Amino acid sequence: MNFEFSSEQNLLRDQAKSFLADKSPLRVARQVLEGESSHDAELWRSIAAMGWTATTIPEKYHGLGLGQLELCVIAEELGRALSPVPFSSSVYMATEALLLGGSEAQKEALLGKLAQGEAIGCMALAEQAGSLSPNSIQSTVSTGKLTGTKLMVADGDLADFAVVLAKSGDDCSLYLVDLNGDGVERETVATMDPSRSHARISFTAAEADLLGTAGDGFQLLAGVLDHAAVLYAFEQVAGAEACLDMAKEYALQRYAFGRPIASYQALKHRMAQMYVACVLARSNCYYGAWALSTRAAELPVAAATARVSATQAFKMCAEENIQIHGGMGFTWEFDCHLYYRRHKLLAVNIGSESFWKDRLITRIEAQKAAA
Amino acid sequence: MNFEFSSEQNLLRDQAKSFLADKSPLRVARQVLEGESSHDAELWRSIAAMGWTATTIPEKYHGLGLGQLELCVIAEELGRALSPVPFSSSVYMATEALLLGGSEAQKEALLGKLAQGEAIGCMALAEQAGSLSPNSIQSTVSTGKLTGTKLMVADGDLADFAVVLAKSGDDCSLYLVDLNGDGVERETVATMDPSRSHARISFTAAEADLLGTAGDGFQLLAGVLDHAAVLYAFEQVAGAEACLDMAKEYALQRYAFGRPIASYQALKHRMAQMYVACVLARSNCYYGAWALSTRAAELPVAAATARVSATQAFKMCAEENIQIHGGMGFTWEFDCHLYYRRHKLLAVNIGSESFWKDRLITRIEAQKAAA
Amino acid sequence: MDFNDTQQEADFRQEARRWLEENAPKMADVKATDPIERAQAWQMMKYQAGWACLRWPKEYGGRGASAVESSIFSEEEGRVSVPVGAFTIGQGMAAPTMMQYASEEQKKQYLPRLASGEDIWCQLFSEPAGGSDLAALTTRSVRDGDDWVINGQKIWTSGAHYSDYGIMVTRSDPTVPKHKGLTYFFLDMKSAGIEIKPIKQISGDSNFNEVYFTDVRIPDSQRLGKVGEGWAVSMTTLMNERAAIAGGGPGLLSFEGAYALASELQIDDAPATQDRAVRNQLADWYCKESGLKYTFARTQSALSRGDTPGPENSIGKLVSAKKSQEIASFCIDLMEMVGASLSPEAGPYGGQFQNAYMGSPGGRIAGGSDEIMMNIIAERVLGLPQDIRVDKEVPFNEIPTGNK
Amino acid sequence: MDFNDTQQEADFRQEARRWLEENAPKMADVKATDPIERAQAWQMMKYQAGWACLRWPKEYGGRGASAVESSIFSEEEGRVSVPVGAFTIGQGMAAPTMMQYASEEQKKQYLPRLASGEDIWCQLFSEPAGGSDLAALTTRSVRDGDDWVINGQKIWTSGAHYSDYGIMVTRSDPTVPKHKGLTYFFLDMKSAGIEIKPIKQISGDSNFNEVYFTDVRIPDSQRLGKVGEGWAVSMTTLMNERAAIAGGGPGLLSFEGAYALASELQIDDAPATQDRAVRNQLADWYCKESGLKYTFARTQSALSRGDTPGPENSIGKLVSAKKSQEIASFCIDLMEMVGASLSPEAGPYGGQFQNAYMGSPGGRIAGGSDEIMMNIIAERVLGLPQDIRVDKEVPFNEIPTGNK
Repeated sequence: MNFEFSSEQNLLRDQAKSFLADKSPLRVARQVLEGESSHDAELWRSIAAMGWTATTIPEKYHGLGLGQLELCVIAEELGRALSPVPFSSSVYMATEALLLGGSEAQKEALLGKLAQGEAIGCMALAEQAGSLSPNSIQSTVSTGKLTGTKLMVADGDLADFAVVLAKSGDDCSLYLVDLNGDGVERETVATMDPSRSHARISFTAAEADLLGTAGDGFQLLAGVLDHAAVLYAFEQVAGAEACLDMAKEYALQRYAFGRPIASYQALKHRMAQMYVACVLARSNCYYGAWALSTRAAELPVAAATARVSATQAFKMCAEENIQIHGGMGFTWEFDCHLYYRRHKLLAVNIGSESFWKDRLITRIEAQKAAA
Repeated sequence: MNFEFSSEQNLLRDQAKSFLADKSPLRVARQVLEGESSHDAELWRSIAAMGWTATTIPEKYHGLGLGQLELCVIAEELGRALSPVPFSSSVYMATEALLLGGSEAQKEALLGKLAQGEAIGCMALAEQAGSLSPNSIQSTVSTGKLTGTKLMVADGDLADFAVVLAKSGDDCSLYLVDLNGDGVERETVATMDPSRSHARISFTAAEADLLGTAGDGFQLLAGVLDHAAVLYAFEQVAGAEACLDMAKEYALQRYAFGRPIASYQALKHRMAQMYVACVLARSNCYYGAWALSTRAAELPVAAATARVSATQAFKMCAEENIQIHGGMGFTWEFDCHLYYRRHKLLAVNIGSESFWKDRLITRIEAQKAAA
Repeated sequence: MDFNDTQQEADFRQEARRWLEENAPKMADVKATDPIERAQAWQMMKYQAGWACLRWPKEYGGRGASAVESSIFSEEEGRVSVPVGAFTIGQGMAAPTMMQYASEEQKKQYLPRLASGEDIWCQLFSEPAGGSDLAALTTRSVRDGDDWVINGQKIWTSGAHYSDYGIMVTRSDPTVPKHKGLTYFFLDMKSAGIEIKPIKQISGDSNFNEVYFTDVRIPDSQRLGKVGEGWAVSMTTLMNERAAIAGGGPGLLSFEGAYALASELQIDDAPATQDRAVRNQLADWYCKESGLKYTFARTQSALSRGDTPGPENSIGKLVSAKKSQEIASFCIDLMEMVGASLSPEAGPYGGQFQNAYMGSPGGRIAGGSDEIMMNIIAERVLGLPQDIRVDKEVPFNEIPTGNK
Repeated sequence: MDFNDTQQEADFRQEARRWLEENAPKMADVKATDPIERAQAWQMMKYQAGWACLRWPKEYGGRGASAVESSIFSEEEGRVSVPVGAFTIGQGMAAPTMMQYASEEQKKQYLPRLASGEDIWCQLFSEPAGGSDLAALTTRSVRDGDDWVINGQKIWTSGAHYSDYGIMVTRSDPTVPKHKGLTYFFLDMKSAGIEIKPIKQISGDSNFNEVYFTDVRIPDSQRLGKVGEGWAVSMTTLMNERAAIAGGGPGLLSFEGAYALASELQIDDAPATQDRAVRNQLADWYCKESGLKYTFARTQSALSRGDTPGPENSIGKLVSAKKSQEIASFCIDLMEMVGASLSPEAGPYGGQFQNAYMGSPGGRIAGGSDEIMMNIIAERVLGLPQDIRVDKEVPFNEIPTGNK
């Protein structure tokens, strides 16, 4: 039994932590939040230079060929730092989509650039509010040309290509689309968390290259989302812990009625519950990481479990962190809102807690049926 | 605006309170709980002598012809006292079923006896665990004879007649059945709250007299349950308040670490939340009472609202009352468990919180559709 | 038990309604566009017709009406479209304090102008290190001849930049126990030495200010209550803080708002309102709102009977604030992958629930945090003991304050 | 990151499994029917083969094994059907205290008999007025020659009536502050003057006792630790209280139990497992159980590395106890109108969830209430300050105790 990260992985964590403490303190997220830029381009270059974008890409495609556990370690630290970079879109999802479904030619063409951080990929999925289903997809590909509009594409305004969910006849498939090509219009949209950029993208007869097997779009997407779910969960649990730390520090130094507010039972018990939520979520994340790294049959269950648990923990901790800070907590000047915004962004943009809960039960049922 | 009980009704409340303090202190409920008898027959006779069983029965049927508000007042005090009598079955439900659906002959035959407490009625509905629906009903009536088995019939072992939900062909209807007649076998069943008696009743070609219109069973039942829901809610809110009072008294006199445990914020805030739940539930009960007494079109919504709110309040207060009592709270000797048992009994035996929540939304939707 | 007025109430309601229906439309003729000016114009109309500050004595600009009449007028006023706001603190908190502590001359001078809306007042109580512990304030007042000289900082002051006057509590003696060294004043907000800075909230709005005092002079004649008895005067002010039971009516963050959204969105290709989990959650909020609504009705009945409603009113804010945050969060979740968008094209009510979610933490803190509300219920309603207080008998300047 | 044993661990597991598979079936030959006697028989088998109390030194009846080996053996033992129980307090709490405080002679005398299961021990700490405040105990010990004379009452003692020995903390000096006047002993439970009364719980079961002491004599040689230092000794005992992380495995009050029930019941003529509200709730419990399971795995990894797991273990009981109550309540609700029946005919698992609901409040209180668990997490894990203590410096007999 060795249900923890190895010493090499922990070393990587220490490196990541000190790298991000230097290059991505919270004010970097705040600068993007308050400014006009879609991300911190310099930070992105440094991250690529560290090789993080190449982590899970096989060496034959000029990647590092490391395991998923290394990626989990990086995800956790990026989540804690709220780093304003397109890492999740490009690495957790676009890269994984190519690894799972890409043809040799597609891999050759893109993985090397993704590894170097030279190309940025993104996912273009939803077209309307509500749950994602074949019926909700209006975008169509016909004779290799995509037409349709995608909403809330994370990093869509800075990405080089998108993995797009679209229909051809009644079939839903994923397609690779060059976002710098013809027939692509993008517009940055306002979101709850401007430290991470999102776009509306309209495609008008844009070149679309089928990824994976025709008609398997939702199935391939499920694989990508499972992968992303575990990595998002690491970002979320680190965010949750950062909130608990902030709340604790503040409560220890803030006095009311002659004693630190941290000595009041209402706040102590609140923080104890935040801690419990963080521990449960972290342990479920490790389960997800293990499943991811071993491509275990339990992955679909483990990913959903980690995702639900981490979403719950981050929600509780981000909301209660503000509450524990009192009036100061809802000022722009304090950092509480950076995590509050990020928690809600992460809570929805690969599907809500309720969506993943339903998915979890569906998968447990599939396991039971198979057993 | 006069959203409160009148001074006459409050006088009735004071009378009821002092009557029950005398005749039905908690040890009376405990005696039935710990003993063999199905109810306190002497208490039942005294209650009938007070005229409570006759409250809403019109004078022409030898009742008092008082309003529903008077019945609400009585329900509240019976709920607080946990009185071990078949009042809810006989008065809230069987009497109401007759008033709503009974023919003149049926009313003549039974209402006078019900008013005097000479006859006790009950409802025989469920045949299996899970939600009540036409599909869940196997009991059938053919040529006036009922065959089937009903579970968890409240007061079924002591009642004189039952209002039975059964099928004739595909139609569900309510029937009046004499429980002392032929073809009726009853067996007292063990329940979580033995201070209120329940029976399993098997009917074998027992005489069954149609109540209301054939095929309207579920609709008539809905009316009876709405009526019962408001009165149950009064019992529940009074139970909840009794738990809060017990918890408060105990916490004020019990010391830990040199101070009353009532001074610890964790318990103070818990009790504040119990109080909030009680206030919300009580206000919703008043809304239900108003709707009941004026036979307002809002009754279906108001009844469900009162029921949900009161179920929530009683659950929280009964559970947390034990928790606040600590070790003493889960001893047989303390009275906490009397309310804990009763809360769970009342929470399910006219349908669960979740059932009533769904019904509430259905009814709000009907209102919206009608508007 | 009924929702109907007594005959007397009905007559009053009739009269109020008639006046409102005749006069509210006149607001269309008011040229001003600034919301404060429009509110002032409407307030002046009411004042001139005897419908302002109904419960105040007539000589101070009121009508000498009963609590129930006042509440009937508010209800009726709520039915017509007129600009409100800006007067809550002045009329609701400053005025009752003035009535109790100011000289007759001052009352005659200031109260009618408060009633007419000519003057707007703000409240200067909270301080950065204070929070829930109001009496921990450190803004100093030092007597100098006929004046007091004020130095320090207040925070969370709504409307400081457009207010004419302020009510303020200060520390006149830091060497005696906390609650004994306070002195209370009212002051001209245009006095020299006052600097006002808006506070940006996480929602991006700025509804509050920081107010800095540097050698600001207040004449001793503007002191309310005795020197060192400012705490008692503050309590008068705060007792009048409207412990409003937010009814959770047809607004966005209500059952209706959430139901409307859910009926426009799909879960697994069916309307979200058919989803049992959604229905369960909606029912929960409906019951809470209904409970608050009828608690309010019970309070009104008590008023009608002449009783004073007690601190049980504090349940309103406690329940509503948390519910609002839950509804906002839930509705964003219903929008799924586009839920974080502020853009209208991303779905019904684009951005509204999202902005409301950013505003909602404020509701759980401003005007008494959830925790303070629960303390109030526990102590004042249920009669449970106060927590242990280590700061009660100690000289104020010896109370531990940590680093900040 | 993997779930596999190291080679050494795998070898040990293999050896343990082989012994268990050979020996567990021999329990079929044991004639005794009393569960305690059966547990003793199995314990003796383990003892004789060197598989009892694995981490204890060999000279006291153990095996001198590592924490991880001990945990592997427990896991393997969990896979075979053998009687357990009755030894938790003796082996888990009394023995470590004896090892630290008893004389060498006493250790040689008592520990092997604890390891073999011949002797059963109980713990006499809690008192009626104590509750969470263990040190408030009032059972008096008075020195009399070579003995101490004990008078008072203990409560919540599991197994008092079948125990041979007990560990006990008493108040030897009520005139000094609370924690300073305690003295700790072990004693023969058959001593004269001990009266044992079972406590009936709300579930109807009697798992605990009240134990009354009237002039019970204990030789001073059975004192553990110095006079007045009983608190420190108690801490040793309690540190060893198994802060077990209840994994919420395949039991009744678990995701699996609730899922199984839901799949047999209908809501609106469809299996309850298709109801989204039910699914949401089930998923929540699954995630909690999974979280506890893998927290346990992380703890095991720490053990495996040689680290001592910290107080973060206390999350297990806190999460499981509340979850158990919720599951029981929820499942009863799923049964709808027949939910309160204890009869098997009323539905699947007839009566089981109902009885479990009656037992569940105990889980939130026994072994440290929810509130104490949260205090422990807040103070020992997060490092937040203790609440204000008014009872620390005061002589014990001057601490306020209210009416009881």
